[in-house]
Formats: sequence, structure tokens, C-alpha cells
Amino acid sequence: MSAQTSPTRIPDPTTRYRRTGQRGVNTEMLSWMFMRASGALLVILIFGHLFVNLWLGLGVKGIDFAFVAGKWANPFWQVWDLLMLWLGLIHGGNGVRTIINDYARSSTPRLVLKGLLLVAVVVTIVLGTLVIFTFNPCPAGAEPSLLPAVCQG
Amino acid sequence: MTAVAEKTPAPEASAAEIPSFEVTLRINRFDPDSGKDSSWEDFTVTMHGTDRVLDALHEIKWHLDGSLSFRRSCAHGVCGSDAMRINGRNRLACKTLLKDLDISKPILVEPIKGLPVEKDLIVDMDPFFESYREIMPFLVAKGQEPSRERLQSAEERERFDDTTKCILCAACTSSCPVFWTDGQYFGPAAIVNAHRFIFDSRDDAGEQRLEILNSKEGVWRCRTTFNCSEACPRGIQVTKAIAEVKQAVIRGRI
Amino acid sequence: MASAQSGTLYRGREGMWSWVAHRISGMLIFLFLLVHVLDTALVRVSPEAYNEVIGHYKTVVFGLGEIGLVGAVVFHALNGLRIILVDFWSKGTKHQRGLFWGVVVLWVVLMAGFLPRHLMHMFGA
Amino acid sequence: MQTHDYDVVIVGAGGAGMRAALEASKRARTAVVTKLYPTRSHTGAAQGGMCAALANVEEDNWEWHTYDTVKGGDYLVDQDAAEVMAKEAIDAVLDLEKMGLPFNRTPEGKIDQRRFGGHTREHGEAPVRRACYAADRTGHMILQTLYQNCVKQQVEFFNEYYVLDVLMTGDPRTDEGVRASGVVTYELATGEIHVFRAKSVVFASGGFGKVFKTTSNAHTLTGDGPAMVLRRGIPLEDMEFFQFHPTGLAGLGILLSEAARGEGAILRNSNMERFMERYAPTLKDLAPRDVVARAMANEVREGRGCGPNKDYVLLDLTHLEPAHIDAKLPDITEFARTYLGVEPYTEPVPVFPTAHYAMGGIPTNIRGEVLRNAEDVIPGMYAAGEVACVSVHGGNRLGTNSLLDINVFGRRAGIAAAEHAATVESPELPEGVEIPTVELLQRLRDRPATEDRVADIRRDLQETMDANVQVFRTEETCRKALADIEALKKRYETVAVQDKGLRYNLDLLEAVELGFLLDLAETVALGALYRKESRGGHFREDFDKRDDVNFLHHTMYYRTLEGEEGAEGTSIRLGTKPVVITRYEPKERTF
Ligand SMILES: Cc1cc2nc3c(=O)[nH]c(=O)nc-3n(C[C@H](O)[C@H](O)[C@H](O)COP(=O)(O)OP(=O)(O)OC[C@H]3O[C@@H](n4cnc5c(N)ncnc54)[C@H](O)[C@@H]3O)c2cc1C
Ligand code: HEM
Ligand code: SF4
Ligand code: F3S
Ligand code: FES
Repeated sequence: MSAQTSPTRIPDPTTRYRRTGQRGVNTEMLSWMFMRASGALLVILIFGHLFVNLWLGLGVKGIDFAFVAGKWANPFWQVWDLLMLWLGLIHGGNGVRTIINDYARSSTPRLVLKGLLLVAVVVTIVLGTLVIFTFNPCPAGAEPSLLPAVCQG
Repeated sequence: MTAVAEKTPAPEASAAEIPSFEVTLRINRFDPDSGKDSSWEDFTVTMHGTDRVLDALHEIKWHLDGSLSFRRSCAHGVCGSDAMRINGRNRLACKTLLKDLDISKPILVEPIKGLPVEKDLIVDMDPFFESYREIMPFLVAKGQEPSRERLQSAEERERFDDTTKCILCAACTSSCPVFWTDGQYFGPAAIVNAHRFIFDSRDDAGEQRLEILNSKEGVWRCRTTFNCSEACPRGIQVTKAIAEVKQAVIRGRI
Repeated sequence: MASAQSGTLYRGREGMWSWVAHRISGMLIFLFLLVHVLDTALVRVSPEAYNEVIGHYKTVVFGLGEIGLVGAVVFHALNGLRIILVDFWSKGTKHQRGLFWGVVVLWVVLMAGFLPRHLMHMFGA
Repeated sequence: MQTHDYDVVIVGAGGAGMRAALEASKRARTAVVTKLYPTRSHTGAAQGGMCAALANVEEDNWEWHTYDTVKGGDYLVDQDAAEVMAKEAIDAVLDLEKMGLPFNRTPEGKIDQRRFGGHTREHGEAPVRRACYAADRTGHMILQTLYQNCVKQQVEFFNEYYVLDVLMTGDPRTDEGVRASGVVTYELATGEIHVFRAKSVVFASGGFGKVFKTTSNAHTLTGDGPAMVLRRGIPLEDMEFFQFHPTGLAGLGILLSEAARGEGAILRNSNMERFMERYAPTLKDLAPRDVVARAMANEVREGRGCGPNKDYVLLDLTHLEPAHIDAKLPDITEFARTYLGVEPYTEPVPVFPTAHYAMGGIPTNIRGEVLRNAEDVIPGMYAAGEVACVSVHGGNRLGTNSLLDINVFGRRAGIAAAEHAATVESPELPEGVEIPTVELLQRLRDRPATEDRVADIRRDLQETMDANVQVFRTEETCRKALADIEALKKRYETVAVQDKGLRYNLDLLEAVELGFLLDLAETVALGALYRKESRGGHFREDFDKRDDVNFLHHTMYYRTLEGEEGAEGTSIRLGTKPVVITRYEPKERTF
């Protein structure tokens, strides 16, 4: 190392450190912030979701097509579930990314796993979003007893 | 192998006639030249009241098996040579009194985790010091050098007092689960030493250090598992220091 | 090449174990969420299809699994809040251990509230 | 074997070594060779402070500091050196501050100062606040700060390399033209031998407290430096002067800094009497260390010791505010808690003198150049720090003067070594310079297994030294020690090491270190026998007065030449060197 440092002149030590090459906002920091922000929001979303679905009314026994359709007839619940879907999956996906980074030591499995993760997250988000928005609570030809009350109107 | 040795009475310490007792150390031995993986070996020695794990290791090395290798120097917790895993936790052997351990069972002694083991309890410290060097662990003061000392109020001095205590023993870094799986992580000790300068009112390179620690292998890897804080033999609030660095990065960036 | 791999588990304390639990619970919820979105997507196929799949949720096995899931979510959520406090509250690091036990207590309380009702729903009328 | 070529090689990376490295590496190609990672050096254990007449909190000047140093050293101090040190102290402290050392501060933001034993105003009138400090880990902060600056300057370190031999172009006892040419080292990780060729060699390898049993010194302070130069024909100086620090934790030797007394702690005997009032009416508990240590030993001897065996006295901090103790003395109170289970807020701490500091060592002049006799230097050979004898500490070092010494003379030696290197060609290194070292190691490795152990010989050595040449010495005890050492040397001739491997063979190195310890112990006992007076840290019960007529000189120890006869059947010839006296004529010490 001393080959390039001439003995009598010591280079400015602060110029040696360029490991990051990154200035300003950094994805790791954003991801860290996001985990916390989304986590805080998810508490409300998920607890609300669990409360309505598992606590009120008949609990898990009461969940059926009619129940879901009834909820999504209301834009409030549409937005609620949409947010939960996006935040939950991105939060969870990002969390699993960290886990993969931690345990997959060599780069090939790391890439493969992260690829799989990305596909799973994207597919699930797209699918879920489509379902929420293109959902028809009163599909034609369905057995009427299975449909929510709104369809009778 | 089990071996037993008698020890001549230890230096008389303060209290009354000190009772002696038998204690077994189960040590994780490793010699790369043997071609064998590491294995456990038991040693039973007779020790006394105020003896520490280091004294027991010495007793073994001096009277039972000279090939047992470990680092040590000061023997009172200030030089940072002898961090090791004792009963599953990182401690300094010279600061761990035998009487504070459960001696009815063998005491497990292993090298610290996450750094390459060189022999027995000795690990390669180079990766550790490499990370330390990368956070610019020195004062960088711009501007005219004053003729007398730089002034600093007692409060400003107090701001980073805790992190000046670090003896670079690596007990923290090698207790960190993130570091075990990702040796690229700077690790708590490097962050502690960055903290010591970032919060020094005389220093002008805080920005740059924050930038270094804002990298992929920087502070964001810390998952607040607190192993480091529990392990630090100097009682440094390591996780707190890391949290303060995180806050500083956020405040400086947004 | 010989290696020095064998060794004991590190004996961490509240901080480390809560992290382990947080990680496991997060992973669990994530996997469940993937499945959950898929099954909910069946509402787009037909009410019958959805009802049939969701019917499984009403069996005892799933009912018990649901308890585990809710337990995991509640722990992950509470501990997530603890982590946020540790990160952003200046005294958070000092009280992390207390916060952890707070999480445990709250978890027990919430689960104690949820369990009877859930079991009632499951086995009740 | 590998060879390396440098301008300057520094042996040791404690305070002195790294301070020298900071200077030398700016001026010449420099390597620091150290048997420990730099931050493990024992400088880090120093607690109390580093003194300089900054006058930040009260009136002070370097002349008073010089006077205290000379008087504290019982007039054996070379006064030119003491003047240099006291004058340069101020810049030494300021330099460290600029390098980043976090000193404690006054309300105005200046470096704070506190009292320390033997430091006075107006030539002994009253204690003065002269010690600059960083809580009770001043040495730790100095060591860290110097290491940090070495990182900044990209100083080249060879960590865990043991220097085992010093190379010169001739024999310093007989060759006028002798000069330094390098060192032979042993790499701990691999067992490989590395020869360093160098134009200048700086010894900064610290003390040798491990010749004693109860000591504040690290396991690694085995005096390798002085012993190996002695074997090569370089003299040693004043080895009989060893400082016993009054307040070691009883039975363990772990140091409780004098800063405790500086902050108001009081020594008490079994009657809870503040006995120092009898021995030193003015300075009381803050009298120089030799005086306090002897007073303590005397209390115990006269039956006023405490504890079941009446073998220690008490250091009382209970009248101090816990908050004050926490702010000023956090570490040492923790030592008492951890190692003795005593709570210093409420209980007095058991203490007894502990072997602490070697005043003697490798003789140098004020530029750090090593002497080969009372006058001539060995070009290219330097020493600084505890390993050296400049002599600024004379018969007894004042507290806080050592951290000062390592900075002032470390710096001077570093500069001188680099400047010397710039003026000379690289020395010749003949083939086979490593052979004596290789053979030494080989012998220890190859010997057939024995019943005897290195550790047992070392323990016996330390016990005889503690029993015979500690605080109190007599002709009889010194002879006893010499005879014991002689016998131990015999045993050492046949002892074998168990570990025959190459990697991290500390078993082997402990054996080598024991050889060094035996040689040094012999010089200590021999010097103690020959100095028939009491001065500073050397106290002869059979000659309990200072004798300026016969003994106002330094003692020099020379390894005998082939066929030459040594003193008392040893292979040491004793000589003298005059004391440099400039402004303070010797007078009786009272405190
Ligand atoms: C407990 C304690 C408290 C003290 N408190 C104070 C105080 O408050 N104020 C004060 O002024 N003084 C104090 N002192 C004294 C002072 O700390 C020491 O005298 C001083 O630090 C010595 O520094 P050094 O650089 O000479 O040696 P050290 O710091 O001991 O360094 C020696 C170096 O030499 C290396 N070395 C040794 N042998 C070899 C070899 N064979 N090959 C290669 N390298 C080798 C070691 O690796 C080490 O790096 C105290 C001492 C002790 C023990
Ligand atoms: C209910 C509210 C939630 C909160 C408050 C929350 C909070 C957090 C926080 C703060 C982290 C970051 C931990 C760290 O950086 O150390 C995190 C990690 C994680 N979360 Fe959540 N989370 C919640 C819901 C979820 C959900 C629904 C999922 C799954 C889809 C999930 C999966 C994960 C995963 C996999 C991690 C990574 C764990 C790790 O790195 O060890 N979380 N959570
Ligand atoms: S922070 Fe504590 S545990 Fe970590 S290296 Fe420093 S002293 Fe050791
Ligand atoms: S152990 Fe590791 S995860 Fe953070 S709190 Fe300490 S650095
Ligand atoms: S030997 Fe120095 S810290 Fe334990």
C-alpha cells in the first residue's frame, strides 16, 4: 500500500472513502422508512379487517361470497382492501427480500429467489387489484341465494 | 479428553479464607493443521474465589495443555483481547468471574462468531478492523488550526462520551445475527466508532461518515436485536448509538 | 478444509428472540397473504367456487390455523410498533426490554379476547 | 523466512511507538512491528491523566513541573531531560487535543485539569491541578487517538509480530562504528521468521512488570525489548528502580488510579486512621508513590492492616458524592465492584501496593538515541516510552509523567529516527542474521518433555521477586533473590514447551518471554543489592537514607564479554553514569 503513498506527503485521508458512491437518498434508507410507515398503517388496516371479518357478526363462519360482495359494494371497503393489499404485499415482499439477502449467501440462489419473490408479489398485486376493481357483486346467472342483499334491488 | 490439575493456592484476595472449587471448562478446540473440524474438549481445574474464566484458561494452558491458544493481555477488561463466547454469550474472559457462572455444569467456551477461526479461541480480526477503518475513525477538522486547544463545552463533550469507551473487542459485532450471515455489514463496533466522531462538535466529516453508513451495508442492516448492547463489556449503549446515527442520516437526507 | 463450525446457539435475550419471532411471523403472514389473495380472487370466478374454497376456512383444522395466523399477525403488529418506538422514540432503546414484555402482555390480552369468540364462532351455532 | 526493507522500524505500538510512528511515517518509510494489535497495548490501561503546565484552571508553569519531577524522582532525574519534558508537555497535550482526544472540559470549554500525587505549585507549597484527563481512561483515549491518527496517516503495522532480536553492524561494547541495522521477528499466525532491515530502529516495547507477582501490568509486559538489547551488548540503566503503586486492588494488583486520591479519596488503616497524615503532613495522601506505598506496607507490617490476614489497607471514597465518583472515576469503581465485589459508594476498597512502572530501561539521551556507554550513542538506535531511561523519572516517577514521557520522547525519537534515516545508506545485512533466533526457538521446541513447566518457573520467579525485592529490600533479601534466580535459570535451561505447532504458538513465546524476564529480574536484584542507599522507589532497610556522596549516579548494566567476569557470579558488569544536574541541587525530600 505504501508503494503509491510517497513517504513525505500524506494524501487527504477523507478522499479515500468512496465505498458507497451514493449521494442523497438511498434505497436502503427508503426501504427502512417504508417498512415503518407501512407497518404503522397496516396495524390499522389489518386490525380493522380482522375485527370486521372475524369478530363482528358470525366470525369466520359468516364469510361467504355474499359477505365479500356486500363489503366491496362499498367504495370505502374497496379502498381499504386495496391499500391493505398493496401495502401488505410490498411490506411483506420487502421483508422477505431482506431475509433472502441474509440467508442466501451465494449470488445465484439469491437472484433466483429474489426473482421468484418479485414475480409472486407482482402477480398477486395485479390479480388482487383486478379482482377488487372488476368485481361484479351480482354476476349474471349465479344462484341468487349466494348473492349479497344489494343484488335484490 | 478429561484432565485434572491441582493448582497451588492462588494469590490471596481480600476476603476471608477463600474456598476453592472444581470447575470444568468445555472448550471448542480447532486446529486447521490437524485437518479435523472443531470439537469439544473438557478440562477440569481447581480454582478459587475471585478467579475469572481467564484464570481457568491460564491454568489449563499452563498446566494441562500448552497448545490451547487464546489472546489476552491486560487481564482487567481494558485491552479488548479476550472476547469469547462463554455459555453462549459474548464476554471478556478476564471480566467473567467463575463464581457468577453455574459451575455445576461445564462452562462452554467458544470463539466469537462470524469471524474466521484461526486456532482454538483465536479468530481473524482483520475483517473487523477493516470495517472500523472504513468509517474514517479519526478527527477531521477543517479550517485554521488554533494555537491552543479547540474549545468544547462540557455538554458537547458529554454528547459522545459513551462511544469513546470502545476498546474494539468485537464482542458486539460478533454477537450480531446480521453480521453472522452477512459479513459485509459494517457491524455495531464500526458504527459506534463513527458515532464517536459524528457527534463530536470539533469534527467536520460527519456528513461523509453518514453517507458511508447510509450504504447498503450500513446502519439500515441493523435489526435492533440488542445483542450488541448486551454483549458490550464497556456497557456502551450500542443500539442507542446506532439509532442516533440512523436519525442523523434521516435528518440529513430529508 | 477443516472448519470450525460446530458450536452452540447464541444465547441472546429479549431483543434477539423477539426479532426471530418477528421474522418468522412476518414470513408466515406473507405466505398466507399470497394464498389469501388467490382464494379471494375466486370471487371473480363464481360465487360457488369462492364459497367452496372459503368453506375450508370454516373447518376445525383451518380454524385452529387461523388462531395461529391471528396470533402471528398480532405479535408481528405489536412488535412492529415496538421496533418503531425503539427507532424513533429517544428513550426507546433504554426501555426495549420493558416494551417487549408489554408486547407479550398485550398479545395475551388480545388473544384472550379473540380466542373465546373465535371458538364460539367456530363451534357455535 | 522473509525479509523486509524499511527506513525506520518501530518496535511496539503503545503510546510511545505510535507517537513515534506518526512522526516517522511522515518523513520516511516506516513499519511498526508489534506483538499485540496496537489498541491492545498497555498504554490503554492508564487511567489518571497526563500532566502539563497548561495553567487552564490555576496558575502553573513548566519550571514548577520540572522541579516536582526532579524532587519526585529523588534527584536522580537528569534535569536537562526533565526540563525538555516539562516544556514540551504543553504542546504534547495540545497536539493530542488537535488529533481529537476528548479531554474533559472546564466550564469555559478548555481542557480540564486535576490534582495528582507530587505535583505542586511554587516548588512544593501546595498541590496544583496539572493533570489533563479524560475521565479515568486517559491512557485509553491516548492509545485510541494515536491509533486513529495512524489509520488516518496509513501507517504500516505488522500486528502480532514478535521482535525477538535486534541487529547491529557490530558489538556496541567494543565497536566504535556500530550502528543499528534491523530486527528479527516471529509472525505469531504462521510461525514464520521475518527479518526487517532498517536504517533506524526505535524501541517502544513498554515495561516489564511481569517480573513481579502482584502487578498492574499486562501479561504481555515481559520486557522483551530491554532483555534482547542487553543480550546484544547494549547497556541498561537504573533497573533497580521499580515503582510500586500504592493502590492496587488487594490480592489482584489491578490498579485504582491515583486520581481517586486526587479527587479526594483517603487511605485508612484498621483503626480507620488517616495514616498518611503521619508520614507526609503537607501532601498527605497525595505524596509521591514511593512514600505512600512504603507507608502502607509499614502500616501492614506494624499490624494495622485490615482484613482477616491484616494484609491490606483501605481506600475510602465513601465521603464522596456518588454522582461525582460516577463522573470522574467510573471505570475504577467498576473494577472494585467486578473483581472484589465491593461497592465503593458505601464501603472502603481493600488496596495494597502493586508493581507498576519501570523507571529504568534502555539508556537514551534527550533525542531518544540509545547509549552504548555513559557517553556514546549507537547511530540509528532509538528508544522511547517505558522501555527507555532518559532519565526523566530518576528514582521514582511522578503520576501522569509517563503518559507525558511517551508523547514527548516518542515524538522526539520518531523525528530523530526519520531524520537519521534520511542521511544514511541502508546497512549491510549479512546472511544468517536470523540463525540465533531460529536456534533459540528450535531449542525450546525440541527439548524432551519435562515435569517442569514454564508457568511454574515464572511463578517461582515472581514469588521470589515479590518476597525479596519489592517495597522493602535488604542485602540479605537481594542475595536471596539472586540465588533463586540463578537456580531458576538452571531450570529454564531444560524446560520444554508442549505446543510444537507453528500457528499461534503462544506456548513457545511464553517460554521465550520467560527467558527475558529471568534476565531482567537478575539485573533488578543485582542493582538493588549494589545500591546501598534508599532513594525513590528503591528502599533498603539496612541503608534507609539517601547517600548522595556515594550513589548520586545512574547504574549501568553491561552484559559481560566472552571471558569477562560479572558481578556476583552473574554475566552482568555494573557501571555508572553521572546524573545531569542543572538548576536543582539535591536536598532532602519532605512532603
Ligand atoms: C494500570 C496502569 C495505569 C497507569 N496510569 C498512568 C497514568 O495515569 N498516567 C501516566 O502518566 N502513566 C500511567 N501509567 C504508566 C503508563 O501507562 C505506561 O508507562 C505507558 O503507557 C507505557 O507506554 P509504552 O508506549 O512505553 O508501552 P506500552 O503501551 O506498554 O506498549 C508496548 C508495546 O510494545 C509491544 N511489544 C512489546 N514487546 C514486543 C516485542 N517483543 N515485539 C514486538 N512488539 C512488542 C507491545 O505490543 C505494545 O504495543 C499507568 C500504567 C498502568 C499499568
Ligand atoms: C400489522 C402491522 C405490521 C407492522 C406494524 C409491521 C411492522 C414491521 C416492521 C417495523 C418491520 C421491520 C423490521 C425491521 O426492520 O427490523 C417488519 C418486517 C417485516 N414484516 Fe411487517 N409489519 C406488519 C405487517 C406485516 C404483514 C401483513 C406482513 C406480510 C405480508 C409482514 C411481513 C414482514 C416481513 C416478512 C418482515 C421482514 C422481517 C425481517 O426482516 O426480519 N408484516 N414489519
Ligand atoms: S462497542 Fe463494546 S463490544 Fe463493541 S467493540 Fe466496542 S467495547 Fe467491544
Ligand atoms: S446486534 Fe446487530 S442487529 Fe443491530 S442492535 Fe446490534 S447491530
Ligand atoms: S485481557 Fe484485556 S480485555 Fe481481557
